[in-house]
Amino acid sequence: MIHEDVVCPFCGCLCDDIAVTTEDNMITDVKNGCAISKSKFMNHHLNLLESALVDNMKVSLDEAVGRAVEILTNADNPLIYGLSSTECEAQRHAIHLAELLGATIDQTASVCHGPTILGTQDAGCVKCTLGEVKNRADLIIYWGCNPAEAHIRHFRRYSVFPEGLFRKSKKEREVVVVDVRNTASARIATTFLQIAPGTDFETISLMRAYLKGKGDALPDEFKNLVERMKRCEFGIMFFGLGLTMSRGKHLNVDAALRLVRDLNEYTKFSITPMRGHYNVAGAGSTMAWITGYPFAVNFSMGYPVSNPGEFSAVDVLARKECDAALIIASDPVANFPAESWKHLADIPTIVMDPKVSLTSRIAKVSIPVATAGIEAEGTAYRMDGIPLRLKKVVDTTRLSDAAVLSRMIEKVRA
Amino acid sequence: MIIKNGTVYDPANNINGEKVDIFIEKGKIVDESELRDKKEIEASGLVVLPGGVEIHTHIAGSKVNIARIMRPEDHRKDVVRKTPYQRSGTGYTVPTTFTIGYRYAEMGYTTVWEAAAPPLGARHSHEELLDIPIVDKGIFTLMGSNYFVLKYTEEGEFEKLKNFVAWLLHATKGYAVKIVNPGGVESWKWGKNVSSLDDTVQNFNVTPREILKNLARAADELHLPHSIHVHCNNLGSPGNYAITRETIEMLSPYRRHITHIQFNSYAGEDWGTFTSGGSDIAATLNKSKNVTCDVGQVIFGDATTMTADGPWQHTLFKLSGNKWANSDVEMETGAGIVPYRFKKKNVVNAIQWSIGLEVLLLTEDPYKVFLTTDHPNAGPFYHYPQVMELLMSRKKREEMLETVHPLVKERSVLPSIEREYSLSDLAVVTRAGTARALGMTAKGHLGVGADADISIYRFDEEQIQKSFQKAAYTIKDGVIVVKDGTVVADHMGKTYVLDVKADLSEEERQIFSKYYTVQVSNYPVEEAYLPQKEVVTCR
Amino acid sequence: MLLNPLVKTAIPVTAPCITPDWFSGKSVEEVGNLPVYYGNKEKRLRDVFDIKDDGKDIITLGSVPTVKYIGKGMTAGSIVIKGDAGMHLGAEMKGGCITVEGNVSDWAGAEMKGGEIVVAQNAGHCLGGAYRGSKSGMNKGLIVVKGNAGNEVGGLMKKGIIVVEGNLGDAAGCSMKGGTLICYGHPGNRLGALMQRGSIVLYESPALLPTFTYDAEYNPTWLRVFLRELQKTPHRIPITQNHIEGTYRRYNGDISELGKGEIFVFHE
Amino acid sequence: MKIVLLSGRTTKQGVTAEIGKTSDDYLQNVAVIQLNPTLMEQMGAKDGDTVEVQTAHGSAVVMCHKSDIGENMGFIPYGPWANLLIGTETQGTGMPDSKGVEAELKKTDKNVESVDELLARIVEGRK
Repeated sequence: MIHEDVVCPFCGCLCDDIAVTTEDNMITDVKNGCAISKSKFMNHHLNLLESALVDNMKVSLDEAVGRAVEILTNADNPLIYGLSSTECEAQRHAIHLAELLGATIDQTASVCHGPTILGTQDAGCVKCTLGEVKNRADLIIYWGCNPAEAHIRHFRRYSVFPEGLFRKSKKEREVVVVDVRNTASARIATTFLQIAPGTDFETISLMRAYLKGKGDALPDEFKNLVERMKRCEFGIMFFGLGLTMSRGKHLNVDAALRLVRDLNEYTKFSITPMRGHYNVAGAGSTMAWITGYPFAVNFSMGYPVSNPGEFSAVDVLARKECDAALIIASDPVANFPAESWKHLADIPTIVMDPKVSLTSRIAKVSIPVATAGIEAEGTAYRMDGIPLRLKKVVDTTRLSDAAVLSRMIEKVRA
Repeated sequence: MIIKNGTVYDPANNINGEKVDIFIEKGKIVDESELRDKKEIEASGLVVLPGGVEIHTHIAGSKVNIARIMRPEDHRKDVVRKTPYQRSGTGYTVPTTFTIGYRYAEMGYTTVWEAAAPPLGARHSHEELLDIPIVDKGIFTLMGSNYFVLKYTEEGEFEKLKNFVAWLLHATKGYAVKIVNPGGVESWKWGKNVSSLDDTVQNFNVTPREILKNLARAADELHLPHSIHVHCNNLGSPGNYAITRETIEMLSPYRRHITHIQFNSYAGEDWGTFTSGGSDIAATLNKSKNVTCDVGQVIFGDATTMTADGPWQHTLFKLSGNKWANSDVEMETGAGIVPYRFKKKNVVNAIQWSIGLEVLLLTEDPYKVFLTTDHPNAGPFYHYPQVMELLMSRKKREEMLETVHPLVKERSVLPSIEREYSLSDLAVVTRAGTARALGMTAKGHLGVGADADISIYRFDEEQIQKSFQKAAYTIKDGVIVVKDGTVVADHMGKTYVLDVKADLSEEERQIFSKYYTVQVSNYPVEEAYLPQKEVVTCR
Repeated sequence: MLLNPLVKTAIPVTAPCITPDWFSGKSVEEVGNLPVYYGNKEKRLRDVFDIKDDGKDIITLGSVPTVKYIGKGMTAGSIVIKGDAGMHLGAEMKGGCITVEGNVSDWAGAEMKGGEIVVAQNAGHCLGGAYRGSKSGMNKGLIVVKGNAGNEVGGLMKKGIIVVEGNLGDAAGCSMKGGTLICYGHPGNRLGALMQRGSIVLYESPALLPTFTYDAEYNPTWLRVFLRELQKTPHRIPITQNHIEGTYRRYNGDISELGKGEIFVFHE
Repeated sequence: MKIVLLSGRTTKQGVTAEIGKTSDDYLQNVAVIQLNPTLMEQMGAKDGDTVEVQTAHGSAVVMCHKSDIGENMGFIPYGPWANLLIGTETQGTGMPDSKGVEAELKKTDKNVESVDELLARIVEGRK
């Protein structure tokens, strides 16, 4: 059986044209997807968490859920973390659970585009959907990101190569890559501008000064870039973790957001962050409409309070403030600084994941779940905020994240 | 259930302050003979009204949520604690979904319309509606700069346009055709705008006039329950009352609803000579048929402006210096968001405040003009009782006039207006009139067959605002959801959709797959997002 | 009133009730009844502190590195912390004085509108700064830190004075709109980023952002008056006669923004 | 040898993480550092040799690969090895300094730790 127009649950591109062939409830072929997408679909059944575990002993799902709820309700300051690689329905339940428990809840944006959110909270953000880029952009800038390796079909589907309403091919577009290293993406660019690590803020600030008729110190190649940015008909800047993870973080993003904002005095210019996980935008969305804040939210006082740096997962763990943790669809042991995830080994940690992860290896309770977008339906938000319906292409006896969380909520309320 | 001995105002059924008992069975208002559940609410001394029907608000979807993400400072000062019946949340100008449902219900409102959903983001709007409790709800679908609408208008293909409108309403599970700055939103995609009804849209040989006429005709011929819902061109600019008047007049004989008309009733040449065009607009409304409007009344204090009118939001960003978000949507529409504060001592803000009241008070037929604040553009919706008091009491208006910029007395006719709203008038502009304009036959009245959505107030003439802020009871679908201003039940309302059906042509599918970035099969909103829906037939 | 912490865990205690305003006129019994949060558990102040009445108006606390919001919004009176203090110390305070004998964590004096905070050792990030999304940070008052401070000191500051005798972290005075920031140690990286107005006074040479431009060298009259006034405070700020009479190099920036901010670097 | 350490995504890291985080494929693609050939020559390291990377926050032994990256830089794909080298301080943002950390590099005879060894070393004595 061939499932057409399946939404790929890997990266923020959320490509929705994947054709997945299944035979006897097994995925046998994947068309249109990139290498990572293919790997995700074809290998989704490998390295599975075979059974619910408590202290590495096999238990029933009910027992594991019961133990998890016992741990969480007894905690004085539980942490819920993850969410970006599961469906919105699960995220909404996780937020409800956090509220009932008086927990801190954070999602993976805090170690990804969290600084982008902080920048937006200061300056706002002039953005557009990816189809606007495909249809109109004649100047495309990728700054501090490497879609050739991280968002593999981004060039082809959304920006450089596709035929759009007003731009018919790559020939009608100029592509600029700014990075600290010569990446695979830089090779596609018409112009590659290399900057020294940790100088993004200075460069962008000088570009803004130059735009205001100052900023003589700006190198000529960037002066030239600013001129082209002013002259284009529809410009777009995509940026990645090169801005958010390097020194300056939210200030780097703030400067970039302001540069693009200022350019709208001259022409139409937009900016869009290259979001990593396929539903990290959804995690921010659900948290925002339920709590008002997209990440790093604390419910200990019975209402939501947010403060990145205080209630963000890396900080809560590094300061050893939480005494229990529930990790949903994420692997902080692989992705957090070692000094911060150590605390997860010291406290009772519960993991919900389809697969064995490094975090599940150190967890007290492991709960196997269905893989969202392959074995379970739900909503996911693309990097530009477009919501799409994830499909279920194979059956499983394992419950979805949403179903497990909803059982936990029932038990907490009982 | 019986609501006994209440003083009932049900203008749609010509009941004006009479003692009438109301009987409720299975969520509907019934004749006494059908009553089984004999539980009583003793309402003597209380005022009984149909549940409030909100015709225009921004409560769900991408632009609202961008505003939430962008404004943590807005939430910190207004927190809502969880209770056994209530989820927690935050305000102030952009409340969280659960808080929106509770605050509307606490005020006695039971039906609420999200007035601007981008089609490509409609799934998002519906997902948020799932987390707005108590009230019935639905969305209006943005169409004023849609590619296919522009294309068919340009080509003079009205039947194709009509079919597309039907398909888009079906695909987005929308209820009405929303038009924002027709043509201007497309032009903004190149950083431009349109400034008259006869300007040409960038890259399309069409004018705002043609777009409006075509969509108005389509909405009428499709027998949609609500007319086109129009945010006029030139919103926010001095002198724009002229284009508003022209829009109302040139759309005759089609039905049309002009939204937040206060923002489009400005006279004067520039900000220095800014003055009210409210009385002129009211005169136009008085002499026109088939037209309704809501006011978008200014509330002094914090607001968050959000609209599909991208070019206006860019202007407002430059005027205010506040943070600015813009969000353009491929093939369809756009949005802009700018925080704003309306100040009593700012002459323009003070005149804006007077205009909403002028239009509400000078328009003779209350079935033509409705109370909104275009939440959260001119202020948060839960300040409606403040406006109700000003409408019902000339004394309160005079007191307020003393506190605002003195130039209002010269540039607005508000000080000379004597009219005071009756409770019946109020019931029309917040219930009977909005329900009628929306074509919701079971809402806005208390006759047999109506939905049992009822609000009951302890009305005190001396404290009108306080009277309407917290309902003594709000009853939704026959369930007491609010008592003494507090939510006492966990209740979910329905989402309203239309029974329109249409298919895309093969050519349309090809255009779609070429220029959208999602597959056409993944575009329509799935039934999964409508667990409790009410389908309305178009006839 | 003397408060000694009873809990030794890392679980945060949220205690905005620890202010002279709340304590005023209350007995030990009543103070002990004030609500606090220990993690997500609602408790009474007496559950987390041993409270004694020493007959003084001053609130004296032991080392409380996990206690948040001490002195939040206070309008008058004094708090002394005989050790370290947790986050949000004196946030939004309007008057009175808080003295920390040890270190203070992040967001001390955030968005404060008056009063004084004196820290004997180091301060964390966002000292006198703004909460995310806010239009302005500190908006009056005085903060003196004898040791070092973290990142974003005085972010979005509008009015008031911050003195850091040690080093500054990154982006001190970022988006500053007014007020004065003085640093005697190393001024850190990206000082005054996105600065609009306000003054930063330095006694060590900074590596300035390229969006600051040299203007003039002189002895600003306002600074002379300002330093003399600051000398009169009891906080022993290391102001010398040279500092008052000497010349300063003035730089303007951030020219990517309004550019009316000033950085003064002491020269001679 | 002093370098500025960068971390980021690679296609192989993405592909192999989807097979499994405990798989050998993942280790082969994540416990690596990309270096400039000139720098490697100066260190006397060949493609596939192990090097020890040390920062203020920790150290990791990884395999080195030639790349056209700048001479003063090293690139390690996101994963547990990169995270041994990064501190927990987020300066009030929630985001640790994941890119642009200063590191010291030397050739070593030590082997690359397996996932199990890495977990055991860090978790040891904790549970």
